[in-house]
Amino acid sequence: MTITILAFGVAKDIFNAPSIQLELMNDATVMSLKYTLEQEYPRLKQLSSYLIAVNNEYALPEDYIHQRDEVAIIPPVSGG
Amino acid sequence: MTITILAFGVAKDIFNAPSIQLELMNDATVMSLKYTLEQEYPRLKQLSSYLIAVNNEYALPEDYIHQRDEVAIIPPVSGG
Amino acid sequence: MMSSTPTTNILITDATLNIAECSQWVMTPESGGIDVFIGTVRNATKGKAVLRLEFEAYATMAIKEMEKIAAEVYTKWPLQKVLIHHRTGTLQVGEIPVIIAVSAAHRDAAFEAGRYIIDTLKQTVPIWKKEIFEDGEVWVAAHP
Amino acid sequence: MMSSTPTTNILITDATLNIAECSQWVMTPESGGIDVFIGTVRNATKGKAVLRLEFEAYATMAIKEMEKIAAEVYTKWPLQKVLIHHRTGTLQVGEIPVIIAVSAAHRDAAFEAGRYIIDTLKQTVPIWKKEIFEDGEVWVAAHP
Repeated sequence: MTITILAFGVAKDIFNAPSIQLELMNDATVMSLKYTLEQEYPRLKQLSSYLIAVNNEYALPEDYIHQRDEVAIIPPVSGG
Repeated sequence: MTITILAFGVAKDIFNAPSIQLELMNDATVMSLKYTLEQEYPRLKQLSSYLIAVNNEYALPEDYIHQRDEVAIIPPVSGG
Repeated sequence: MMSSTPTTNILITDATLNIAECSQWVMTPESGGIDVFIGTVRNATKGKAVLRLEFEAYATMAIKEMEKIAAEVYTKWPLQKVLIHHRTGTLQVGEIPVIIAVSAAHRDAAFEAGRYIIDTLKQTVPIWKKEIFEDGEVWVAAHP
Repeated sequence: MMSSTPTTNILITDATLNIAECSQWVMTPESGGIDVFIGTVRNATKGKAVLRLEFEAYATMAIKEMEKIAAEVYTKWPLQKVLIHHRTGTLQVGEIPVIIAVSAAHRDAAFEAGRYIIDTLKQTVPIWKKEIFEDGEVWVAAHP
């Protein structure tokens, strides 16, 4: 399945785009998404940390990602 | 010596005036001032507490009061 | 009656206090966090309806005691500016008796100093509040 | 983008934040104390001059996370109203990225909730800040 990943902050700089499309196996987990992302964008591994949000909620590594989910990469937040 | 005592809050109600004049021995202490006041205005003894200020500073019981000092009775404060 | 230095602004006034002006006054280019505490007249005390409040100050001494509090918070926390404004006279429900504003490079200092100022002000500054009820009035804290 | 109930007011906007409006919004006749925290753009970070900041938000999710914080403080403290406004876009030194305002019958709850909200916002709400220096720029907290 093709998933769109929204990117913010430093992740947008790393992707050089506000979003990217990624080809994933059906029902991939967040963990496998991160693995795939880091293969394509090794600079992600240099971040302090980053999380994945699925449908506007922080996702756990074992959570599944489905075709229509809104998926985003959340680098360390620094609002306020 | 004759001393003017400024009164605020509930003390003004007890004196029924914003200030009173009191006859004190020369170099009376704050303690003796309080004693004299309480003789004339026994309702002062019903307050939670009250302090005497001399020249805009809280005074200790043993502090002396002099002729030209600005003396005030400070019932429990409740600003803010 | 007021007391003002470049970094401390203390005022006792019969006029309406202004939140925006107070907040603006403490802002500096070095500030990262500003804490503003606003006291407001509540419509009830211990379940009893309050019609209005009356505040009276021993102004000369109150200014001195506020200056002491400001001096003290500067020794306790790294602050940029400190403002303490207190109103006197008759205040209706919803009106503002006190505004305290503190700026600091970091927010912890601003929060802690703001809270310390209002807590200390309520203990040491010679200002008195009378609560007016439908059936009477009382000087707050006067009697046990 | 906003989220509003009679007692909670959450906003993410490119427009200037207004201290007086935010403070007014949380006032109620039952309030005795209002705490307002104002974040301001500081002219330096770790001794290095900052020219300006840029804030970016994942707005839909940020609003949801702010709603969670507001819901949480209502369970922790007896509060009347809670407001969280955050700005996005380019901000100059002295401008205001965030205003948090909390009203409560008693001041302790207002201070504690205000501080909890800004502390939690900085940990969980997906908003990012870029510091622009004379010689470069950096996303805050991105790298170890």
